[in-house]
Amino acid sequence: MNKVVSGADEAIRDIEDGMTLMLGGFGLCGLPEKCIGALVKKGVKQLTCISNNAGVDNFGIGLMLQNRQVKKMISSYVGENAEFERQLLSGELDVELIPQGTLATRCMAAGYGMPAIFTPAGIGTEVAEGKEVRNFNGKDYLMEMAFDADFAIVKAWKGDTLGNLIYKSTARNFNPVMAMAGKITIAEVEELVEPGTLDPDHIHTPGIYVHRIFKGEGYEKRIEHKTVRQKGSENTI
Amino acid sequence: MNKVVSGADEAIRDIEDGMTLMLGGFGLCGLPEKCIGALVKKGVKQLTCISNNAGVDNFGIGLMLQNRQVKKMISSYVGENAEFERQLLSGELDVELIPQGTLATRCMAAGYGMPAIFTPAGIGTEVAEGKEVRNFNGKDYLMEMAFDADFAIVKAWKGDTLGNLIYKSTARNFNPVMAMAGKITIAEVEELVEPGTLDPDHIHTPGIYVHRIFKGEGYEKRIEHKTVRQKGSENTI
Amino acid sequence: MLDKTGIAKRIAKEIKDGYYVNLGIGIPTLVANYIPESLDVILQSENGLLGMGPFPFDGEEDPDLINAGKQTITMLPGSAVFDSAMSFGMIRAQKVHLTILGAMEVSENGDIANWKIPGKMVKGMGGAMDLVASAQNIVVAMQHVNKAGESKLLPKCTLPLTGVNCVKKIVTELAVLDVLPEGGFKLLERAPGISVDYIMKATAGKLVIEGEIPQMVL
Amino acid sequence: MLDKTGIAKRIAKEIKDGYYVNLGIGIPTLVANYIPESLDVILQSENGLLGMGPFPFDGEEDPDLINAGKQTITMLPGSAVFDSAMSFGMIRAQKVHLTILGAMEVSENGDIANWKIPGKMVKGMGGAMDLVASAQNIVVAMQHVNKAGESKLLPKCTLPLTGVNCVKKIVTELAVLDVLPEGGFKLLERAPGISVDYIMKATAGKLVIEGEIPQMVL
Repeated sequence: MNKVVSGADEAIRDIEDGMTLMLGGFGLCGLPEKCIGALVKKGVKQLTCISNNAGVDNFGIGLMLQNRQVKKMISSYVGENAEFERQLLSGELDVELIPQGTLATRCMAAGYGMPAIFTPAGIGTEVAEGKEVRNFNGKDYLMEMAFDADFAIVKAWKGDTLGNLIYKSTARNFNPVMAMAGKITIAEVEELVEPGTLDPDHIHTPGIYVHRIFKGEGYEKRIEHKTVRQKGSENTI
Repeated sequence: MNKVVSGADEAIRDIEDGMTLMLGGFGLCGLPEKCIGALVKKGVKQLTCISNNAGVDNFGIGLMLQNRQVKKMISSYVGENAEFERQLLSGELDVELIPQGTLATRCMAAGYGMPAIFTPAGIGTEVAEGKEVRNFNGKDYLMEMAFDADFAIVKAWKGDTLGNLIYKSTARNFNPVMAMAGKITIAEVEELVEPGTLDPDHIHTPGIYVHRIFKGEGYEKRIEHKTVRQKGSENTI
Repeated sequence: MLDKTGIAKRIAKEIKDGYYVNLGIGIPTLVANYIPESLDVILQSENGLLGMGPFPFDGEEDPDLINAGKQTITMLPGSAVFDSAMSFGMIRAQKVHLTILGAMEVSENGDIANWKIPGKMVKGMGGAMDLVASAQNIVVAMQHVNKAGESKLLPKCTLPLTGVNCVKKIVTELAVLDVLPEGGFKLLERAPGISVDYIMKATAGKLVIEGEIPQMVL
Repeated sequence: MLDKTGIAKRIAKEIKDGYYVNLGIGIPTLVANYIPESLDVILQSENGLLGMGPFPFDGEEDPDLINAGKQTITMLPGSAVFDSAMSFGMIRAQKVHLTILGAMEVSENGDIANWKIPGKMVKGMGGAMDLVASAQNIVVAMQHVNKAGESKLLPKCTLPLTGVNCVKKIVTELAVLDVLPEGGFKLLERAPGISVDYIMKATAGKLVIEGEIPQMVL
């Protein structure tokens, strides 16, 4: 059960031009920083990236966009990225915007071996165009297909050498559902431990879903919108 | 957020004749013992019970069967119960046998607001009779409907007063998916703690799914098949 | 005429004890400041958290703990973290009692448009389409008229829709209105100092006025 | 002719390093005893566990820790627990490399019947229909003939089916056979002391014999 690789470069060694990748994270939170760095270094191109967001100009998937590696983004929200906007308007980049819950559930469907799901999200909107609508119990639902990704790349807090993963706080987000959904799943973790160290009841992603794992060094964990309150402030938000 | 009730009797106070209940547990493991006891005491009848198994003659749902409270069982395996067999053969009891994964996923579908799911389980068998078959990517799937249960009754290890639940070991089984699926969800726990005691990253069932919670006293946790090995034995199983 | 704070204060009155609430970005986020402490209310953040607390004190922010607006936040005791699929699962299954979000336009049959303006860069719908298609109870926080002075409460939305037949209530700088099941905006309350006549002129969709319209109490 | 232990030993040879394996009740459970220690193999129990270990020592059994056969078990280091929906999710998504289960009948096109005998009390299919409909690689452990001496390897199953076109390999007390994609049981190995002729007589379905058939090595 040799899942441990030396680092991001080895983990992504066989990702090739034109492949479809899932990348975990919400905004800049819970991003697989190290694998994104390795993908930029490798320079692999024409990628389709399924990720809730597209990073910012100089962090996250934004780095791959600046390097012109992305052919298509499948996301729910992409609004923080000037280079993204430039490439989209110039026609260099294709984008498919889908509701966030649909994005998450299409990942889960792949991981659960369900070819399609029904969701009310997008009924009566342009998202429904060309899709099958079906009424159950008086309510309309869209049929949406499970994703089909060559690789899923996720970031966890702790992992063991068998691939079991534990996420921290809201850095969990899309990572568990994408981890289930890749034909090959790569996990980068802050702490890599021996089997038996993690409590079996605390595992979020069972190792069966994870094919490669490595410990990333020196996570930057950039904050997109630092918001704080003053001590003694009446308002909480 | 007053979810704490005094005990099983109060928790099930408004369960009425003819209702549909989900009951967690696999075999006798992770069963809501206390609520089953209260249901037997209350004597509510004509119930439809969705549960993976039907208990044994003198424990679990078997107690409700002996008390003639069950009109219909929806289960995947019911083979450990002589009274069950007697009632079934005499026509007193109706049973719907469905594949275990279909059972679990129809619960999850209800909890996830998905009216139907697709599964290959049962294709080409009598389980498929009368159901819609649909081909995706060259493989046939059955469309199966989300369950619709009046109450879900689950057993957890620890819970807090906001309804957050943590299960222990394989006593988890169907409990989390049923907890999500009830119109009203009742949780019985071995330890009931204050909010802030449980690590938010360790919660299996978020409190939003749980409407009533209480601490059960003196769990019997009967073992169905005690299997042990001898020290020094070569065979592990 | 209410300012943003006033709109947030008025919406806070829609929240009842024991509610699970999802707050959108913008004015809805401000609502959290005005929920009475006597109420037990739990905020859901659709990136995967129940029990969202206030912003952290400076220096205590955690990059792994953000809300759906990507702001650093805190967790209250009794919080639970989950993945994005479960988060939208509980939204679709209507476990969230109240959803508060902004809008560009609302139509008199409850359609909402809040994600896309043709000709402008589209940022995406995020979780808005899931929320409006699923929620039992949707309150919209919005300006009654746009910067050009045109009503945003319309017979029919002109912008691409986010969802149909979903908005139940609207709170603007001028008024509180219900969207009637049979169509039409039913005027419930006036903002302090605002006349019914003023609201009529600012409302392009069908406005239903019955009896005396009280002034809001904030 | 093999006994149950012999069948389990032979099936153990189908397991490769790095495999996740689901073992059914009966002979399949015994297979766990014969997996070489040099192989890293993880057992899945469909009630929600990866990393199933041996039975506990007497007095160390935990009522909260059982396998799909409801037997008390242990967990090995690196185990993970999950709910029933995820368990069958990973089965449907073909993350489990090998499924070993028993059967009453197998047909020459790979159909399997193992859950119901008309006229007898039906206990239920448990997880068998999910497993056979989903698994990439299914090995059946069964007796070649029933107690009446009739073959259980048939042109067509007579009992209600559990799944269709799914069995890849069969190990019996007499032989190892592949189910050919185009139909037919291809004889691969003979049990010690069993002749090809004996196997032919015990097999009602189409038997494909090519060249010399080696004797099993256990």
